[in-house]
Amino acid sequence: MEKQNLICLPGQRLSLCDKTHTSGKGTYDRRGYIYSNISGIVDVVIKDGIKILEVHSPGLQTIVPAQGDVVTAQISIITQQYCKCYIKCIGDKILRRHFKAILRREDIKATEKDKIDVYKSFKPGDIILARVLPITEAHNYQLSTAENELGVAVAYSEHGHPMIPISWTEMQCIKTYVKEPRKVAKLIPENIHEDLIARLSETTTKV
Amino acid sequence: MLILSSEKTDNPARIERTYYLISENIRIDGREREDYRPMEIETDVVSHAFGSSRLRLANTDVLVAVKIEVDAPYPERPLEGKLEFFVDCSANATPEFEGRGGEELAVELSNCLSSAYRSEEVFNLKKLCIMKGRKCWKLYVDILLLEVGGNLFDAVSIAVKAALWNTQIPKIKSINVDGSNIDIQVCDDIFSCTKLDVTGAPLMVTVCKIGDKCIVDPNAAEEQCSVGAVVVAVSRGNICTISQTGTGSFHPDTFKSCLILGISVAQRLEDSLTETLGEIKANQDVGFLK
Amino acid sequence: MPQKIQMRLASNRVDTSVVINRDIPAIYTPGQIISNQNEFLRGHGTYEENGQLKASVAGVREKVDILISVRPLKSRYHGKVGDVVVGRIIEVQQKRWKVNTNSILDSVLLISSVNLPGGELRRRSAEDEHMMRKYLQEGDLISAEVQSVYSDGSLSLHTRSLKYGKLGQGVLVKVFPSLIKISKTHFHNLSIGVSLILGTNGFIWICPIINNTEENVGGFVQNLEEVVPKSIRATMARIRNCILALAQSKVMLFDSSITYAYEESTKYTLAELLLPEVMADVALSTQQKLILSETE
Amino acid sequence: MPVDHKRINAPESAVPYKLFTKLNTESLKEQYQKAIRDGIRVDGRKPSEHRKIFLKTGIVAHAKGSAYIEQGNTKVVTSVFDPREIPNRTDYCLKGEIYCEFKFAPFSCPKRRLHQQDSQEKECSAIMKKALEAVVCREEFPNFQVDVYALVLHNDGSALSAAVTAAGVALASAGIPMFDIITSSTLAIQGEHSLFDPNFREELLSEIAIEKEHGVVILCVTSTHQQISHFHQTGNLQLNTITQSIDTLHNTCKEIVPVVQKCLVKSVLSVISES
Amino acid sequence: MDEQFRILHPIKYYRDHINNHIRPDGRELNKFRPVLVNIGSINTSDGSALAKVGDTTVICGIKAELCSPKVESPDQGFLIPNVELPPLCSSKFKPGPPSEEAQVVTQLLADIVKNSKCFDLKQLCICHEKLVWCLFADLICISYDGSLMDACVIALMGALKSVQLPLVDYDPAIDNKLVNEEQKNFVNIQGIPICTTFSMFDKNILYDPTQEEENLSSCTFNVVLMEDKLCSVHKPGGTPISEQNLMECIEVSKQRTNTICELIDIALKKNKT
Repeated sequence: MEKQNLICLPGQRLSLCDKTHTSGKGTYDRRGYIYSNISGIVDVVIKDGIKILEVHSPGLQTIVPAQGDVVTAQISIITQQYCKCYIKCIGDKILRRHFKAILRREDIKATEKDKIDVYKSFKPGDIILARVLPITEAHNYQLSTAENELGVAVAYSEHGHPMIPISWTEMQCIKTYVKEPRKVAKLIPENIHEDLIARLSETTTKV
Repeated sequence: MLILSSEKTDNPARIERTYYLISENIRIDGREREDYRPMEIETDVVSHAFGSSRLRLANTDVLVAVKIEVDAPYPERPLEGKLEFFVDCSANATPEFEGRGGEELAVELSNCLSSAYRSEEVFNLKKLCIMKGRKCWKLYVDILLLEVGGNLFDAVSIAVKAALWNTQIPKIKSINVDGSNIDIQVCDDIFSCTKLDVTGAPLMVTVCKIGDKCIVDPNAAEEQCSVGAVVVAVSRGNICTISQTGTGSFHPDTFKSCLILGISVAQRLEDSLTETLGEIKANQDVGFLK
Repeated sequence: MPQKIQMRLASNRVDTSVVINRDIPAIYTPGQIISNQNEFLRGHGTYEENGQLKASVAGVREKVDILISVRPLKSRYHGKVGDVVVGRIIEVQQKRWKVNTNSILDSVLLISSVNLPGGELRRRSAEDEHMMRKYLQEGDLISAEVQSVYSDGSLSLHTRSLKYGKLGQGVLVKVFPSLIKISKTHFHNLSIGVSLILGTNGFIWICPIINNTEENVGGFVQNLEEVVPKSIRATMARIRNCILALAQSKVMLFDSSITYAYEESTKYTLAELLLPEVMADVALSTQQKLILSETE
Repeated sequence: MPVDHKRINAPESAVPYKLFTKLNTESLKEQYQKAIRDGIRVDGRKPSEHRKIFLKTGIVAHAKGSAYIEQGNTKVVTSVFDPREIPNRTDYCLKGEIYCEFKFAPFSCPKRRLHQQDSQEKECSAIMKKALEAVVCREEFPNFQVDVYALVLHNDGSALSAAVTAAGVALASAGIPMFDIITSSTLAIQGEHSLFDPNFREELLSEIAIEKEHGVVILCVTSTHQQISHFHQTGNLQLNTITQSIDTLHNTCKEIVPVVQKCLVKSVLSVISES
Repeated sequence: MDEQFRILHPIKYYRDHINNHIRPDGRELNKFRPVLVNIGSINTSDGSALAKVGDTTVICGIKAELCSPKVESPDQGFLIPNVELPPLCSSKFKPGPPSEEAQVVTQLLADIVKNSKCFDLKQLCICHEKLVWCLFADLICISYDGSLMDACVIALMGALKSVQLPLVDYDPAIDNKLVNEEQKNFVNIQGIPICTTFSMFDKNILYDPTQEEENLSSCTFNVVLMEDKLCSVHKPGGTPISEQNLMECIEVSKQRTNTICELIDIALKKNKT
């Protein structure tokens, strides 16, 4: 077996927990040792001379959104005060079960907060990138798009055609050339796969 | 709409929990680990029941009533009577029981009781048989939690034992069998009743793990701070049921010491209960609303 | 050798009342006529029927000029501005915490009413809002002062003083709010090495005396590792049991009544203090001592 | 009883035909002696011998994790799903919850089981929940609950133990963070006989007081940290018997661990080869 | 990346695949998933079978009990099929009483057995007006991935084929029953109905759809055949299908029916040995 394919199981002791070894993702420490949390492959990340032990699960990980995560969500309902959406991916990890989230009016943009209009920022069905705010209520994640890199990633026009961004606040339908207002995200590869956007935005050839 | 302040039991924060951890053998109310709080007991409190008792252990208050009916035995156990436990978690006891909140606890309690009373060595159901395969006595033990202040399992088991001790089973005068009809005549004389044999009736002791120490008779706050507890049901020095409550885990050695502690405390409880029940004079007129 | 388990019959119950030759004020019951005259102002706990004023709760009559009200014997805490309270955080919300203070409605502690770590003069940023659970989370106990009372009767608290803030290791005892005697200070450092906060809301906090107040910045610093020595634990347990004994016999709680009770209790062991007759005895002798000291 | 409109109902008078077979006239003692003769049990095992375990993951296609266990004739399917909101719960909780549902299939036991959960099944669900709570890192998913379901297809004794072991495997294969691997084992005691991993009949006979000492003991243990995550006992036993059975059951549980590990490694390898 | 696309825009994802005449699981549009049948592995039941159609798994156990017949049909016994879709099999189902889907499938299954006349209830009669057999056929879905009906019918028929009933001596005069477990007889099955499910996606017909395909399609329907004869077509709403399409589906089902019947026979023989 190759060295990087070291398989471990929950509860397996990985190493001593000392100044040079700390526990990272997928591990925990107890009584001076580092143990694995999940079944997966051991990974050692060296940072500032400290070995961080991590375990990565090869399949779908069971994760829930946490404060600070960038998530991909789909807008479902919009009102004057907020819009409701479903979180579908956390980073590049997809979720089997979608989590309810809410994006308040004042969290849409970082500037000119009093001029924000929810209806001019999103439409139901839009796919957005957003950051998870601290969790104050159980069952309801709060999101924020108040960053340049966050906002609408993929949207379709009224007629169901894909739109492309033309400014920070507008997107244009590639078929009808109708412009619609949106809180547009400046996409950076770190947050979303370029191919994905390309595939979502291309028109389907009807059969 | 006004949202009223909740009265739910306190959930102490981590810092407070730290204080509850007992490194020294002294608990927040000054007791040592094996000490029990004083309690108050009375029997014959429900006049229309065949037997009843009420127990108050600090803030925990339990009322038990026993009802008797004639029933047909289970086809697979023709020689035995029936014993059924029902726990009612009244919302009066704690707001957490509102709606279906107490259901889980009620099921846990009644399951624990019925499994503790299941063995013939503990409680002989054959004594409740009237006629083999046809008729038997069925005892309904109804347990009502009036107030919850910790250590429910112990309190309930003591109250149940006292109620069964107090239970009077009518004597049978005659049995007439006519085909599939059975006619049972019960003695009219209220004094000619038989008492149940409850010497083997189990007492349950909750041994609670706080930090790495074990205590008995936890109060509500101590229960909140504990990661888990072992409930040991003891009958005549033997263990008839062990169950765990809470979410924690035990090292096998800790677990064994819990069992030893449980048995010794159960013996002390048994002694006190026998002594106290012995003090009861017949026809004493005491109501718990006194 | 473990103690014998105390089990008694209800017929042998101990009488816990300690009233000695004192004027007991008239107690009104709901529906009882308080006044037949028309000259009155209807206060709390009363209602008007056929020109008569009647009590709607069981309690004692209080009269201020022509305003007549009945103060219930047993009630939740009704806060007044300036009261010292002890409360438990039950919910973390946006910009505020919900606190259980034994009132009818949950009290609130706004993030703007607390001293955040890093000194008093600090602007509260959006970051702080996001860090709220780091400062105080569900289950934490705080001491605070009532800042204002909202129109619905719920309280707004503040901890903007060094003596208020998060509480550390110690024991919480709950009694009826009416048993707490209002006095100049509700913070007491007893000479026996125990510190007391008598919350006007009936929540009493008992903890070891904290020596260095310098470190205590707004009460967000806690020492989890510190082990309370056995002798202090014993004293704290004794104080707790004494307070409960006094509360059971309805003796007012304030620094001297608690100190007297502590002195009286020393003839018993700690565990004995849980017995009803011992509790009644401690309460009774405390009451006598109090009367003596009053007459002196 | 109210009519169940959501199922097809059978006539109410239906009774199992087993009630009308020739009566077994043997006393319970004789029956027990038949079950274990000269230290050999009906299925040819020694008293301390565990049945062979077959474990497989991934049999429920759309579950997050699943496991199927075969322990002799006992067959149990378990499945685990993604964390979801805790129903009827609005206050914040720092630790996630585990919801367990243990069910016997209607045809799994000699007597037909009903569709609704009965009290035994509820008790088993509660035991499973407690056993698993101690091994799952619940603080990793605050405010959520993870659903664990166990369905017994064929009950030939020790079904609860099999379900706990399988549920542990299902949780691990679902990628739910866990402190440890959990295994469980059952012991049936009657007098001087202690039968490991009892079958249905042995389990049934040990519930009845034939000798003074009798009972059924279930132990769930975590493998690395060697902690008892749940212990359950019924019957009437002496302290000594119980402490001994803890030790012996602990060893049996340890013997199951390699089977579980093998199965989990296999499932990790299969996922790697897929991707 | 592919998986992300699938979750964000499933319809488009499918359309892209279908346009290339291939389904996401690698099948062509007109291919069935493998079928697996296992009979008689649960000996606490009087007859049992497990059917796997792709990733859909259904297990059926039959338990026989004795009861008195209905007054209006004194010479008929009972066959009570109930399909259970427990939360165990898919996140789609929640704990509690049977879901709507479970009720529909149960009723459909009962109708198929009744209308195809594959099982004669008269053979369950022991004593006219007095005593009959009641067969409880409980079907439990263990893994749910579309085409549930296909698996249910196979499991039920497989289990029925393996049912053996003991002889009963009945004395109506004193209502005395004696069951002789030593002598057991198989029940008679007149034929094996087989169900085949199809889905419509855009204008394509997908054979044996998975759960995801069923959800995305505009209509799902199934065809039941017994030995080359059409028993029923069940098409609950959705977009209309052309007669030509339907005929094509029936034709395909015919071929599949024969292979599945063979599978059941093989499984049965395996069980007997």
